Order: sequence, then C-alpha cells, then structure tokens
Amino acid sequence: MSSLVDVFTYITIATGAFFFLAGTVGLLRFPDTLTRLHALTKADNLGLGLIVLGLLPQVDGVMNGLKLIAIWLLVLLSGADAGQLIARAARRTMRRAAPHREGPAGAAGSRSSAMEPTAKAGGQP
Amino acid sequence: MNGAMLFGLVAAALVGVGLYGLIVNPQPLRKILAFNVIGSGVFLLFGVIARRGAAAGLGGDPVPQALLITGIVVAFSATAIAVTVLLRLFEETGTTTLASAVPPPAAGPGPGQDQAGE
Amino acid sequence: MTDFLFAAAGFVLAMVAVGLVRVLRGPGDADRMMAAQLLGSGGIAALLLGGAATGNGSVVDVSLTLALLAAFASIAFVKFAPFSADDSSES
Amino acid sequence: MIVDAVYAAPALLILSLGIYSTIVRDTFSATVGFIAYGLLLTVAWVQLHGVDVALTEAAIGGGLTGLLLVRASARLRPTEALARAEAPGGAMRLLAGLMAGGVFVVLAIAVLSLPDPAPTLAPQAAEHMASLGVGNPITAVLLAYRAMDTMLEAIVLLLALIGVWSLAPDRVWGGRPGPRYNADPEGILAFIARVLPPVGIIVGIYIFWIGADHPGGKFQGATIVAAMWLLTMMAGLADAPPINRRWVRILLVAGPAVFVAVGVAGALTAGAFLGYPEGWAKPLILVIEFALMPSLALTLGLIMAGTPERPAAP
Repeated sequence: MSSLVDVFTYITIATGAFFFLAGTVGLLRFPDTLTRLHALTKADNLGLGLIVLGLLPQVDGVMNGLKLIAIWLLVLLSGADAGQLIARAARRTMRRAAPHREGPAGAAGSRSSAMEPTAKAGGQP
Repeated sequence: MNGAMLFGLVAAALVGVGLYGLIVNPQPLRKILAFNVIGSGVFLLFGVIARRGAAAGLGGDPVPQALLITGIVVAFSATAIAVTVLLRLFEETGTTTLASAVPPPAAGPGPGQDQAGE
Repeated sequence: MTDFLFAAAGFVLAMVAVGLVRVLRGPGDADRMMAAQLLGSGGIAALLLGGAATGNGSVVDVSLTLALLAAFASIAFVKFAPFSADDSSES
Repeated sequence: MIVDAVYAAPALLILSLGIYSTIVRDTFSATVGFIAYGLLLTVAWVQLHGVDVALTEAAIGGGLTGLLLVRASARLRPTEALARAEAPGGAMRLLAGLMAGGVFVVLAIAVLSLPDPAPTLAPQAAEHMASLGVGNPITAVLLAYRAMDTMLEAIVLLLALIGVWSLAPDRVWGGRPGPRYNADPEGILAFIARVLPPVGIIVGIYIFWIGADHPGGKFQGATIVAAMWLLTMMAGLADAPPINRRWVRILLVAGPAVFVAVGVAGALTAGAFLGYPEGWAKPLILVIEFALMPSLALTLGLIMAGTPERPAAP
C-alpha cells in the first residue's frame, strides 16, 4: 500500500521536475520577453503544482497538507498576476521603443495591433 | 559539518565582494547594496557558528540565531533610512553624487521633472 | 525516497540557476524582473522537496511566507519603474 | 554524494548572485540580482537549521527590502550616467580588489580554524525552556535571556521611523507619507490587493501565534501584515494615515511601552530589569508579544510608506 503511494510520489515529482525543465528550455529558446514570460509562469507553476501533489501523501497531518495546497494556490495567484503586470510593463516599453511601428502593416506592427484588443478585453473583467 | 564549512567560506567571500563593491561603486544606492552584501556575509558566518553549536537536540545554537533575527531587522531599518535619505537628497538636489564639488541644483535635469513621472 | 527528493530538489535548483543566468542577461527590465518569479516557484519547490527529504515540517511555513511575498518585488517594479525604452545601458 | 552536491548548490548560487549584483553596470540589474540573492538566502538559512531566521529573511528580505530597493533604483535612474562618470580608475579598483581579497583570506582562515568542539549555549537554553513554558528555543532566547536585545530592537525600529519622518520638508510635517497611489485602472493590481491581504493577514497571525512553540514569532508575523497593508496602499485602495494623528502615535509606542513596563515590573518583583517572577514567565511573554505585534506592523508599514509628502488635509 505504502509502496503504491511512493510510486505515485515518484511519478508526480518527476513529472513536476520535467515541467521545470520545460520552463527553463522555454526561457532559453523563446525569442522575446512575452513568450519567455509565458514559459516561466505556465510551466513552472504547473511543475510546482505537481511537486506539491507528489509531496501530499508524504507529509504528516492534515494541516501540513492544507498548507502545501495553500502554497500552490498562492503561487498560482500571485504568479499569474505578477506575470500579467510584467507583461503589460514590457508591452508599454516595446510600444514606447517603437511608436512608429504601431500603425502600418509589417511584422512588428501587425503583431502588436493583433494583441491590442485581446489585452483590452482582458483588462476589464 | 562540511556543508556548514562551505557556507562559512562563501560568507567570507561575500564580505570581500561587498567590500570591493562598497569602494568601487560610485552610485550611493550601489554602496547600500554592497553594504547589505557585507552584512549578509557576516550574518551567514554567524549562522555557520550557530549551526556548529548544534547540541541538546537543537539543530543550532539558539542564542546566535536569535541575535541573527535581531540583526536582520536592524539591518533592514538601517537600509530603509539610508535609502530614504538618498531619495530625499535626490529630490532636493536632482543628483546623488557624493563628490565634494556638488553642481548647483539649477544645473542638470531638475528634480521637479523627474518627480512628475510619479 | 530521501535521495530521490534531494535529487529532485537539486534538479529544480539547477533549472532555476540556468534560468537566472538567462533572465538576468536581459535585454529589458521586464526580463530581469522574471528572476523573482523564477525563484518564487522554483525556490519554493526546492525548499519543499528539501524539507520533505529532511523531515523538517517548519519549512512549509517558510515556503508559505515566500509564496505570499514573492510577487511583491514584481508589483513594485510595475508600480514604479519608468520603463526604460530598450535599456540603452546595455550594449 | 547527491546530497552533498545539492547542499552546496545554493551556497554557490548565492555567491554568484552576490558577485553579479556587485559588478554589473546597471543599478536596476544589481537590485534584481540582490532580490534573488535574498530569496536564496532563505534556502541557506533552512540548510543551516535556522528556520526562524529563514522566516525572517523570507518576510523582510523577500518582501520589504525588495520593494524598497526596486522603488529607489527606479526613481534614481536619471542619475545613472553621472554616477558612472565618477567610477574610479584601474589603480583604485586593483587596490580595492587586493584589499577585498585580503579580507577574504583572513576571514577564510578564521572560518577554517574555528574551535573544534564548537562552543555552544544550546544545552543551557534547552535546560531552562521548560521553566518558561515556551516550546521554541529562539522565542525563549529572544524574550527571556536576551530580552534586552529584543526591546532595543523594537525601539530601533521606532527610531528608524522617526528618522524617516524627520526628513520631511517643514510644510508637510505631520502629513501623509508617500504619494497617493491611483487605483489601477487595469484592475489586476486592485484585484490582487483585494484577494491577497485577507489570506496574508491570517498567515501573518498564524506565524505570530505558532512562534511560541515552533519557528515563527512577532517580527515575522508583523512584517507579513505590514506587507499586506503596503499592497493595498500601492493598489490605491487604502491611504497611509497622517503621521500627526494621535491613534498612530499611541499605537506606535504601545508595544515598546508595554515591554518597558514589564521590564520595570520585573525590576520591582523579580529583582532584575526584565526579570520574570517565578511562574509568570509564559503569561508575561504572551503579553509582550501581543502588545508588540500591532506596533511592529504599523512601524514597519510606515517606514516603508516613507517620508511625509502631502499635507495632512482631512
């Protein structure tokens, strides 16, 4: 019985560690700030979630288990929000760096105008 | 115990690194940072000494550990004061230079302009 | 089990270290601010794994505090940074 | 083998980050490096079996110092070019490097020649813990054998706050600290400032509460509560009170005043300043902790809020 639980722990923690690897690979390989931020906030938070899941059967006491879950939820909440805020700051910086690219078509221009309505819509929940 | 020794050596190196930064960095904020690096090196050394004193079922000597907590809080309040003094100096003069020949406040970008962005 | 948990903690720490090297190189401030995020998730994961390996239950409380406050520097960054255009300070 | 390598990793990362934030050109980069350095120090304290210290480092180094430094380095950015022009020449750098290297070598020798059965006060601290009724040896040390340090620490924080206030220009003396932050129109910051503080306050009180028997305590708890207050201020949901309000002043001194009063009472009844009469140690420690916690939270929050910048208009 307990060995079955241990197998569960091995598998989930190994998977969680894999997502940390994926996040770091994304950080190294992705071309710009926004995609790198995406890799970091998504993959690492999932990795942490899996590690927490794997550790749950190993901790003693319900209280410690609840605290582990609370840690993951807090990291998710603040990670998602901080990621969102950093992304907005980065976008403002990019726009300020290249204001003339905003209007006409072109690789950079079309990308930033495509992002415009999405971000606006997300801004007013 | 070997691991604690490694932290001791890192602590000694941090004191050296911080001292170097304190001398060569002209920006006062960098000096405050460097001072904090020295401080944390000293704290780490203290932590190693506490760890070496593990006895009576405790993971470390609680007396130096308690002093460390006091030290961290006091270091924070000193940092807060230093940073506030620096920001006020910048607001009043528009510069943070520590050189003795301070340029007159009128020269350079005025402080009002920088504060407007707030 | 203990060795496995330690190995996992070391692996996550290594990933954090590699990520830190990348993130601190910039080019912009926003990239650098990711360092705090990186340690927010990776550092907490390593702490929890190490704490479970050594059976130190109080580590959970340290992680809880870190989880609560890890976003603080990022929030300060967004609130105060003047968004330097392309970071002309770097070549 | 694996265990040793994992144990060594944070130490080496800390050293690298310390070097990075000392030698990198850009001040903002140095600040970010230092924040990461502080977060990793938390891991180091856990490794050195100082979980109480780790909690303090996580709360102060991870939360308040990061906020303080990022704010300052963003505001001081216009001075970068001028400061760089003042950078010392090669000879000076060499001299500084030699001196720093010398200090490192001396300290390293001192570390390597620490006495081998290390001197320790742990048995003495553990021996008397039972008579205090406190399960956490650090709390026992902070509030019994070294209570004077803890009292002076609370007073140092108060002095730091007075120092921060005294930098205010005369016309805004007694006014509200810092700028009034606008409520974030984009909503995210306001959202997190509504969701996080209730959780944070509970965690802060929890860390304070378990401090008697497990790692934790009033400083760590108060720091978390102060950080939550600052979050609502930064999001524009709350404003710092004018510093000339009577309730602010009373709350600030209440904690240290209770501490001093208990100390004086100890001098009268137990024969020593801050001595506890037989059997009264635990209740008196609780009284001090309860009185200090709100004062510390308010003091830390106001230190971070900064110098008064606006007149105290109602």
